[in-house]
Amino acid sequence: MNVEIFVTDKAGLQKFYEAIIAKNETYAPVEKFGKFDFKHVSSLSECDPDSPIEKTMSAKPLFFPRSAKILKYTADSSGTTVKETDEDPLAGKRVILGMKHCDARGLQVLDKVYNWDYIDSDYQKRRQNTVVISTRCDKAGTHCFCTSLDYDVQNLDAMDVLIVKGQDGKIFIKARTEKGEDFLKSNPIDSANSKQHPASEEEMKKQYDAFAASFRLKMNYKEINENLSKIFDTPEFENVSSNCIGCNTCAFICPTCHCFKISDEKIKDSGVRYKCYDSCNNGYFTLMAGGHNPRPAKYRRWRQRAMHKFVYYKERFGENLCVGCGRCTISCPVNISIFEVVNQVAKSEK
Amino acid sequence: MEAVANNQLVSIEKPEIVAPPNWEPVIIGILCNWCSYAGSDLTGTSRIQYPPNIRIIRVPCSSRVDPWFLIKSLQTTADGVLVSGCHPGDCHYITGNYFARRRFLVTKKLLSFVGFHEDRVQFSWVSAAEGPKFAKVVAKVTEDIKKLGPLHLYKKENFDK
Amino acid sequence: MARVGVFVCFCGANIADFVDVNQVVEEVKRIKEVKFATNYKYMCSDPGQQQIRDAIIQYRLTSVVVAACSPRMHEKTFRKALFDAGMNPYLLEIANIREHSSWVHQKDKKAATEKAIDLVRMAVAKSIANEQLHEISVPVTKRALVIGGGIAGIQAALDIADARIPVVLVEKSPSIGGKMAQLDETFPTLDCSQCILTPKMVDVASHPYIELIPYAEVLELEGFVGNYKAKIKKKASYVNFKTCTGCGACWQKCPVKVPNEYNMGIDKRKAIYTPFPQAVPNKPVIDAEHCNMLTKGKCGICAKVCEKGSIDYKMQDEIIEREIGAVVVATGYSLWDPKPYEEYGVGRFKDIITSLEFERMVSANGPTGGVPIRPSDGQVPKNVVFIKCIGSRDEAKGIEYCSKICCMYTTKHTILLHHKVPGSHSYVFYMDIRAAGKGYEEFVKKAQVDTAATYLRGRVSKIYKKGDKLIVRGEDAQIGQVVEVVADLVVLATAVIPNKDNPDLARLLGVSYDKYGYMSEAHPKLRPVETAKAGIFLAGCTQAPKDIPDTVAQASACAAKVCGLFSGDTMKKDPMISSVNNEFCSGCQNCVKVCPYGAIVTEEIPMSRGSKEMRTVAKINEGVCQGCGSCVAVCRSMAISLAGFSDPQIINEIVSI
Amino acid sequence: MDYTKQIQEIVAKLFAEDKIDVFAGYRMTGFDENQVPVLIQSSGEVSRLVFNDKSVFNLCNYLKYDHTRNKRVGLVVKGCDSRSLNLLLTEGQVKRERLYIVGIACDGVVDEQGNKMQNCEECMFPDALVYDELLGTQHPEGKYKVNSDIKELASKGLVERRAYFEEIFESCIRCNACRHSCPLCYCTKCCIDQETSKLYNGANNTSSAFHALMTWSLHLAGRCVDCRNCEKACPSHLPLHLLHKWNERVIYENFQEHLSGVKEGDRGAFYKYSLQDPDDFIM
Repeated sequence: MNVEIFVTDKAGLQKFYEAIIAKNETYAPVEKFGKFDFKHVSSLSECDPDSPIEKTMSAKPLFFPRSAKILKYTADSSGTTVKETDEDPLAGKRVILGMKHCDARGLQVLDKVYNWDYIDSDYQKRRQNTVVISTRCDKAGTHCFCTSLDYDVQNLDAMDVLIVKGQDGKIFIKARTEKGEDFLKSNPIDSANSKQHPASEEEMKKQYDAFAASFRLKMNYKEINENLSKIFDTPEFENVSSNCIGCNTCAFICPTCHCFKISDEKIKDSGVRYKCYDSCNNGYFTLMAGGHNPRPAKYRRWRQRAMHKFVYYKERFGENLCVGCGRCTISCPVNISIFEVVNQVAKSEK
Repeated sequence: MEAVANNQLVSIEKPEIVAPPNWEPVIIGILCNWCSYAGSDLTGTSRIQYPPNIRIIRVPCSSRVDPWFLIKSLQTTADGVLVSGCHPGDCHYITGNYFARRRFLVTKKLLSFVGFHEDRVQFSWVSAAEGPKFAKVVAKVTEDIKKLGPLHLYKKENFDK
Repeated sequence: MARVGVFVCFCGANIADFVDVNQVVEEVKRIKEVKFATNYKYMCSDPGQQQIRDAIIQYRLTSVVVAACSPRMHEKTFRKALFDAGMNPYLLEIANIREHSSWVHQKDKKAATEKAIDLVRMAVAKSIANEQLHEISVPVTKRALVIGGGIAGIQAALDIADARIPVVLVEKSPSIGGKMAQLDETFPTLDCSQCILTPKMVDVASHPYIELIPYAEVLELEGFVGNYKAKIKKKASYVNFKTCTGCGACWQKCPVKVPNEYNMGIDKRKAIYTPFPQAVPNKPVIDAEHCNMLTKGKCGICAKVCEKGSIDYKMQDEIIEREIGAVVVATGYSLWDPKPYEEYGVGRFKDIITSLEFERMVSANGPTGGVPIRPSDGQVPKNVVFIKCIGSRDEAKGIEYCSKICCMYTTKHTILLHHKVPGSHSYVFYMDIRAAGKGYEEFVKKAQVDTAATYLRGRVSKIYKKGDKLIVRGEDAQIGQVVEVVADLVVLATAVIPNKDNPDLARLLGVSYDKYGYMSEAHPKLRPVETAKAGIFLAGCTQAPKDIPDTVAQASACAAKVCGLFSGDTMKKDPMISSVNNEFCSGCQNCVKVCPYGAIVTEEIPMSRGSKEMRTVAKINEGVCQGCGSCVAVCRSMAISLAGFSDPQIINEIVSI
Repeated sequence: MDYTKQIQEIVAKLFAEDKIDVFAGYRMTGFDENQVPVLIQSSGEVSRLVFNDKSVFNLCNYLKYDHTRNKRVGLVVKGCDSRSLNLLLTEGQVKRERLYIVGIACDGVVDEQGNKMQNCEECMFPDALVYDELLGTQHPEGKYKVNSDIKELASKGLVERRAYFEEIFESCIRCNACRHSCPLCYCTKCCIDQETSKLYNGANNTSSAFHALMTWSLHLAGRCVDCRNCEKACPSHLPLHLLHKWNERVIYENFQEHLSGVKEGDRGAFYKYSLQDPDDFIM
């Protein structure tokens, strides 16, 4: 596909954003209590599409909300009636600004899960109606390792429009999908000074190289994939998880964790059924109705998490579940790093 | 804001919410069995009239009242809650109301701190002999909560109208 | 799936006139769980109850809601109806639509009906979470402890023992008998106190079911109804009661003289003594405070004269334990010290005495041989002034209440004076004459005629001395003038007050007491014998001032209560109490701190099934728990549940409005 | 404030004398100046231990998990940590004889940016109150000060406060990290876990967050020791200390200056009462 690359400057990007926000239902990182979360915005001043990765929650909740209504029901003497829920607030046409590449990769992962044995129609609808505008980070966060994983950070299908901030204040905007192209047509960049700038691809590559060079962490994922699958019973899992306090935060803020539970809230004679986040780090995650719990110990739950990210998912879908965003490490109250853990375990003897 | 000009009731916590016409608050009254419930029975036997907004729940002792109940009430059905027990020293269970009193104060203050008007939760000591007092307490609580307007904070799905 | 039946009562017109009962039925029929709803004129009547019983069977109901009057009124009635239909009685819920709706919203039928519907909805929702409960049976130790050996304790002990239930009778002093043993003749019949009391005392000593422990005190009471354990301190008597024959040689020879408490200090007793000749047990004890041998190590005469060698100066206090099932507290009363009446010269004038001192003097076995004398000169008084309400009904100096017995015994004293001192004359200053009781008013009337005593209604303002006479100045309110009476002797009818150690004993027993120090009954009218603590009963002046007939009646009532409690091998208890779910309990023990009855203890259980590691959890003693729910509200992990008022039940009520 | 050397020596000795099975301390993250709690099982790992003003996490949290249960544990406690330890001892969660406590007379710790933590500025008990061995020089006991955030918020109007807290409850993602990181939330089953609670059936939405956080803060009222583990754990950076400090103030001012965990045996404010407690708010 021969795609146009638009080049603009900071002011142009600003105007581009403003126009988008004015014209579309737009979601972008909004700062609250020092942390950016994707919220509906009505002006550019409310949000910061260039929010730093360390302080930004993933965009996952816009597609897989922390809590979503599945259905409503009433129960009276005439019987139980299931009703449609209110309109899904996330299903309409919308644009997301400032999504990180790792989140975009996360969406690709979720796409596979929710399009697998059961098609999650709500999720699909949200995906289809959303234009993802993803901005490449300037430099790596402390715990980032996305560049050394099994995906090409520069080319992600979930990004409809890619924004790269090159040198000399040049900003490159590129549609990556048809949806993105259509979007750019209806939301033109007005200060675009040239089209199909010959050196654009190269300059974008240059930015990427500089970006990739800023990484502190580099993961040899092949070795990890291979070793982890062999050492299920290593006692090292107990060591690495010893200071875990079992708080579930890692799963709640992870862009790819997709486990959920069903929660009913019945009050009086009507009720709502919700689909809510759950976490495999939760001791009750695997508790069965009969009382048996196959993962009663903390290290087993940690093992599940590590193995799912680097072994199980790969076995089924051929890629790693972890996108290397480092959010779990940042949010962990005791700073357990998934990077450290898997490396340490992978090195251990069986 | 137009509605306010017409002297319509607004929620004190959220002035943008206007009470529907003929709005009547729902008040949950949690009464201890030995004093206040008996007192409310006496109000009945004495045919003393009071506003009909209160719905009464019987508990053995005011110390049975978990702050949970107040939070749950405010999040679902109630616009206000009244908890009533025996006068200090008169507790059928000797010391129950002393423990309850501490919890009530902290709960009331915490709710008011996070944005509920103080009068949303109220407490009283009503003895089994104080039928008239019970009627007065209910009348006051009802009047107070009518002034505060409907409660629309953190309501559960079915209750946020 | 819950199947609830709703029964709405008209209560004649009481409910139906102000609440649209048909609308209530129609509305509640729409609730999913309600499988049957009806209304009826009088649900509590037999046909009404029959409807409930029939519907339970016909509609296979799992719980029943009756919308009627207060549960405090008819809960028991309807529970029984459920039971008769083969249903667990605790699956009943009552919606109080009479006291809480129809009677209090009589001007607004629409609002009253709406409220009634809500109340029924709440009851339906609660009933869905109701659980089947079963009365709890607690094993019973069939032995009673009676504290105090006055007439109340004696009567209670004898009545219980006659029902072949073992009794432990603990008396603080060396002999039983109490205050009644100090009296001469008793109103209103003037029969001799000793003549009616001493046979009973002897019966106590010889009764096969009574273990009499004199000269002892209760130190500790732990456990709960039916299962108490009492620690009793037997004070050292220094006399071996087993070998002592009560011959009296010891106290006849004892050289130490001490004021005699039995005779109000009017005469002396010895350091080794029996309190009075008819004492039971009739064995002497040594007063360790005054005995030369015990204080100075010199003397030993009693040991020398005792042929049986029963004197043991090395005897120590002994602590014994008894397992018991119920306690009767009959510790009696004290008399108020009239010292605050300074204007009467109390303490300064010897010839002002108290009624009990007068009683001892006129007593046939008293220190003066039954003739009253003036303490100052030993002369027999001719003009005696009796002043009533000394301390009683006096908020300023004494206590607020009426001591109840003073009117009657003062009347009796005028008669006794009239009999014992020919030519004497009584003057009685009084506020009111309270003579409510069988034969009391007649007694007072007859005494006034027979003795020709002068009754002066009014307070005495001052007593002063003139020569060897006392001048009593007071007001005669009936003529509205100040009067002065020349008296040889003044007798003060001092108030009845609780024993000083009553509050201590109450705390030790876990019983509440009022502001004066009297122990509190569970209900002033309907449960005047029980205390709020199950298995502890009150007899006599421990609870409030009483005369002998009332005391005996209450003592017998206590006995009936104890016998009722012990009528089976186990007792039945209301099942609405707390229980701990071990799985949830984290063992913080905060519930232990808030339980007013000490009903929560801890136990060690294995960490998991088969595990050797142990953890601590709370455990509720079913026998002690009274079901207040304090522990439930402080349990953060919701491990404790209160049957009948569980969290799901209450939350169901809250959300169903 | 740097006791790295002393602590390493103490721990080496403890392992050598076989007095403990595990030691809870801090180690460097390995890539920046911040620290991570670490559980050390043998003397070989002692050199990893550090302690300085970046040692923030309240290690008493580790006393409640399986891996230290029934083991002999050594740990480092600062003043605030020792108050939570006192409560754990009082509430029967740990046995004193199983602990070896290295107390610190704390000069205050700093956050990731190097600023002194707010709770350290207002600290009343900087020195460990329970210990086997105390490092550092003791400080005089501080005076009770009302938290500055509380003062500011309390002076605001009702609507303003409501709006501020609505944002907090809206931003809560219901991950329960606050509860898990709290040393005093040791219940085996929590009342705000849907899986275990008889009553709590909450979606991860705002009303549930309100319910859960309110219940949680009331369960900690009169117990919270202001170590701020919860706040540091919150992935949404919510100012959770507001709820606790407010309760602390209400309790301090109304219930005979109650402060939690100051001595062993002293329970939370809700498990005792006084006849002098305020009664004027009750009709």
